[in-house]
Parts: sequence; C-alpha cells; structure tokens
Amino acid sequence: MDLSLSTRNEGDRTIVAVGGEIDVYTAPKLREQLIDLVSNGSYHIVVDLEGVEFLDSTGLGVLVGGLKRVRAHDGSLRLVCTQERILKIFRITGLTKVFPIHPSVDEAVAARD
Amino acid sequence: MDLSLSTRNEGDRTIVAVGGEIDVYTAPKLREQLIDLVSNGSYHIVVDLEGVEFLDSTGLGVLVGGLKRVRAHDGSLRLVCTQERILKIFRITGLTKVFPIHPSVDEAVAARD
Amino acid sequence: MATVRLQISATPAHVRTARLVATAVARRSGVADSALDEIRLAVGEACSRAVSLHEEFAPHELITLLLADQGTFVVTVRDMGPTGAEARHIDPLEGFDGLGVPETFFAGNGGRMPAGFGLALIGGLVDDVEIDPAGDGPGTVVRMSWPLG
Amino acid sequence: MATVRLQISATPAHVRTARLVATAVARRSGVADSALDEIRLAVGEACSRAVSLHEEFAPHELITLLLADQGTFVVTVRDMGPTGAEARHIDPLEGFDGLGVPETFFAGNGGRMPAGFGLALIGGLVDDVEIDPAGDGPGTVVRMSWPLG
Ligand SMILES: Nc1ncnc2c1ncn2[C@@H]1O[C@H](COP(=O)(O)OP(=O)(O)O)[C@@H](O)[C@H]1O
Ligand SMILES: Nc1ncnc2c1ncn2[C@@H]1O[C@H](COP(=O)(O)OP(=O)(O)O)[C@@H](O)[C@H]1O
Repeated sequence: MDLSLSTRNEGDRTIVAVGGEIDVYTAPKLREQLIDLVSNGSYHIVVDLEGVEFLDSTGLGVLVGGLKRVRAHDGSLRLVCTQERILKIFRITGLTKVFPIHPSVDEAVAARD
Repeated sequence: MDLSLSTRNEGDRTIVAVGGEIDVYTAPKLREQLIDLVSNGSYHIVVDLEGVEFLDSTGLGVLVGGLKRVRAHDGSLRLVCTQERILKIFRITGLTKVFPIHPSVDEAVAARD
Repeated sequence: MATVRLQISATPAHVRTARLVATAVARRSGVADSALDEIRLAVGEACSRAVSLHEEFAPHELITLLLADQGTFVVTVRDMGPTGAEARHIDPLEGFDGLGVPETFFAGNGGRMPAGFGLALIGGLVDDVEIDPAGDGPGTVVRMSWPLG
Repeated sequence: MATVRLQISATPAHVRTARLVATAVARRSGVADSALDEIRLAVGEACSRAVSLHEEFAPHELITLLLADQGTFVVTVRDMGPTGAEARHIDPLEGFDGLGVPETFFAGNGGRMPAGFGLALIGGLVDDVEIDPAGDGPGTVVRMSWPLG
C-alpha cells in the first residue's frame, strides 16, 4: 500500500501522521516531506507511526536523516508508536536509543528534553 | 482466498453456497462436494455463486461435471449469479446455453423445467 | 517498470502465486484497473494449462512467466510440455465444437473440460493473444498483452 | 510445496513484488503466521540491498529470489553486484559501531544508513541466516530459513 502523509501543527510542534508502507519505494516521499518542513522552519517534529503497516531500513534511514536535520537547528524529532512489530525494528537496530518514542501524539507533543 | 462451501436443503432442492476462489487449487473440494450430494440422492442442486470472487475453467469443469451427474438421474443443476465478471465467463465459453442461471436463490429453487 | 520473471513448479497452488504476481505487477505498471480481472483470469488459465501439461509430461521442470513493460504490458507463459502433444491445444476451438455446442462435454471424462478449453477462454477474453511453439526447445509460449494507462 | 523462482529488475517497486511473493508462498507453504512479518521484512531488506547494489554496479542484471520448501522454508536472494565491493557488506555490524552507538549516523550522508545496515537488521531479525559470495560468478547470496508449521 502506498504511503499517506498528513501534517498539522500544535503550538511549535509539527505532527506528521504517516500511513501505509515506508519502504525503499515510498521512503523518498517521506524524506522530501521532512526536508520541506525543516526548510520552512519546523524544527520540532513528531512523526506519528501508528498508521504504518510496514517499515524497513530505508524508512529508518529517512527518520535518522530527519533527526539529523532538526538537530542542526537544536530541534527534536519524536516518534509515536505502540505497534510491537514496528517497535521491534527500532529495538533490533539500537535506534530506541536515538529516538524518543511515545505512546501517543499528546505525550509526544507535551514532551520536552 | 480459500473456497468456502455451505449446504442446506429447501424441499427437494439442495443449495450449495460457494464463497472465495474456485480455481485449479480449490476446485477438487467443490467436485467432491457435488459428488457426495449426488451419491446421497440429491439430484436437484442449486449452486449459489454470489460469494465467488474468482472462477476459472477448472471451476467451470467441475460445474459441468456436476450437471452431467445430476442429469444421469434426471436431476437439475441451477446456478445463482448476478456478478457481471462471473457471468462474462459463462458467456464467453457458451455455457450460458448449458446452465440455467438465476438472479436469486429463491428463483432458482422455485424454477422447474 | 521493467521485467519480472517468475518460475513455478507444476503445482496448482503456484497458479495462485502467478495470478497474484501478474495482477500486482500489472497494477503497478499502470494497466487500467478494469483490465486486472481479465489479467488475473487469463494468467491463471495459461498457468493452469501449463501445470496440467507438466504434471503429465514434465513434472520436474519449471513453468516460466515473464512480465514486461514494452509499451504495452506483455505477459508470456512458457511451458516445457511436448509441442507434439501440444498440437491439439494450438487451436483453442478444436475439440470444443466451436464453444457453441457444449453437449460434447457430456461425453467427456468426469467433467474435465476438453483440452484447449483454457486457451479458448483466453482467446475469448483477451484481445491480443498469440500461441506458438517455443522454438528453442519443447513447450508452448502463450503471449498476451494489455494496453498501459 | 515446491519451488518458486522470482527474478526482478533493479527497481524499488519490485522489492514490493518480492515481498508479496515471499509472504504469499511462505503462508501457503505452512510457515507460522507469526513469522510472516519477519519474512516480509527480511526479504524486503535483502532485496532493497540488492537493488541498491544493482543500481550502482549492475543496472541491467536481474536479482534472483528463490523460495523452496526443503523441510524448512528457505529463501535465497542473489544479487549480481561485485563481490569485491561486497566485502564491506559481509559483516553486518561493520561501520555501524555495533548497533549500539548510533552517533556515527550523524556523520553520514544525509540520513542514508551505513552500508550493511540492512544486513544487520536481517541478522538481528532472523535466526538462521548465511551471507556468502555467490561462488559461481559475481554477487552475494543471502540465505535465510524459517521452520515450517
Ligand atoms: N508489486 C506489488 N504490486 C502491488 N502490490 C504489492 C506489490 N507488492 C506488494 N504489494 C502489496 O499489495 C498491497 C496493495 O498494494 P498496492 O495498492 O498495489 O500498492 P500501491 O498502491 O502503494 O502501489 C500492499 O500491501 C502491498 O504491500
Ligand atoms: N500463492 C499465494 N499465496 C497466498 N495468497 C495468494 C497466492 N496467490 C494469490 N493469492 C491471493 O491472496 C489472497 C489471500 O489468499 P490466502 O488467504 O493466502 O489464500 P488461502 O487461504 O485460500 O490459501 C487471495 O486473494 C489469493 O488469491
């Protein structure tokens, strides 16, 4: 299934809700979206992965790239995920140490370092 | 998707409701069902194809085989189908001339030659 | 989108694999949604026929399905059955009384359709079909194509 | 259930074709439902990696996926990339600081994962994996297996 992206703001946080499959085929679309946001001054991004059905290493790479970009502006990139099969991929790759992962968008939006 | 079969009687008519895909992989199951019915004395069979998602020539062969069997006992085999893509297959193969095809189970059950 | 080549052993279950792949690749290649049912059925028929032939004549050989985007969406199914035995399959209508007089069925073998019935169905369904001996060895090539969006 | 062989050209869209086929055949072969997500991901990773290598080194060659029921469900993905360049891919952890110190990412190239990351993920995910040079030509073979129900 194709990737769906929808973006909204809450205060200075920008929430990107992702649906479908983030893989080698669709990841470029998410990459562009994150680059656009940062270019337009959104440095605090919450990526909501609850609608994601599939995530591969290309998708992880895009999230890491996004994190790198917001960090260059002292920003943050937080994830929302409660799906065990997606969380497992972050655990296996050690990326749970890199990304703050929250159980809900509200908690991710409220979180501060 | 696998084949599902459910059988019930109305008077001297036996209705076989088929669901899923009737193809080279599943057709043997339908063939056995029809053979069983005829062996057990059901000679007036209505095959309800409304739940069928896919039908190929193996499936047609099984229906023709069933018709042959009930005819040997002066019986009947009627079909219920309103799905255009399934009807098309009967038309292309000329089998609309062989099978009485009805728009509902009620009409098929009520029909007499 | 470029080439996909699928080879399956002669098993009815793999006819489903072939249908699944052909339909998914066709959709992604830009074939109209309205043609997908036709592709699913035609590919299934071509592969079912190949599986039957292989079961009888070449049980250990693979059947090859080629999906290619060549301006149109081209599907080729190639079996490894004997082309001699294939002669009777080449004319889809042969042995089938022109698809119009199906009483011949009832003389048949327990409801199995006459040889060539699957090809006849493909012929009635698909506008662009060619059926030829493979040339480079045993077997027959069924070549079908559909327009791309 | 016997063999399926799928060959795809080096296109990201066909990684989806490969995932679809591997998952469907695995299910039908009797692999436990709980393993299907793992197979989908592992096959996707192996093929994504192969596509990247082919895009760079062998754009016109096909990538081969073999699915076989050999007591276990065995998936082999074979690329045609140079095995010389492959050396750095063989150790999944190399260049990745042991998967535990991911600050190395941030020195990287715009968020692309380091070479070998896909294989590292496969290694972390699948119990039975072997990664070897093909032997009979260029390329690498990633061989993975899962128990059958
Ligand atoms: N080659 C493929 N073509 C179409 N669907 C595929 C393919 N491979 C896998 N799929 C799966 O089939 C489902 C439907 O995908 P589809 O609607 O064709 O994708 P999209 O619209 O994103 O191109 C998805 O779950 C997808 O993963
Ligand atoms: N080789 C295959 N394995 C599984 N599903 C397939 C395969 N080929 C096609 N499909 C399609 O995938 C869908 C799900 O089928 P599935 O549930 O696996 O079938 P079943 O349970 O009947 O074996 C169906 O629409 C089916 O046509």
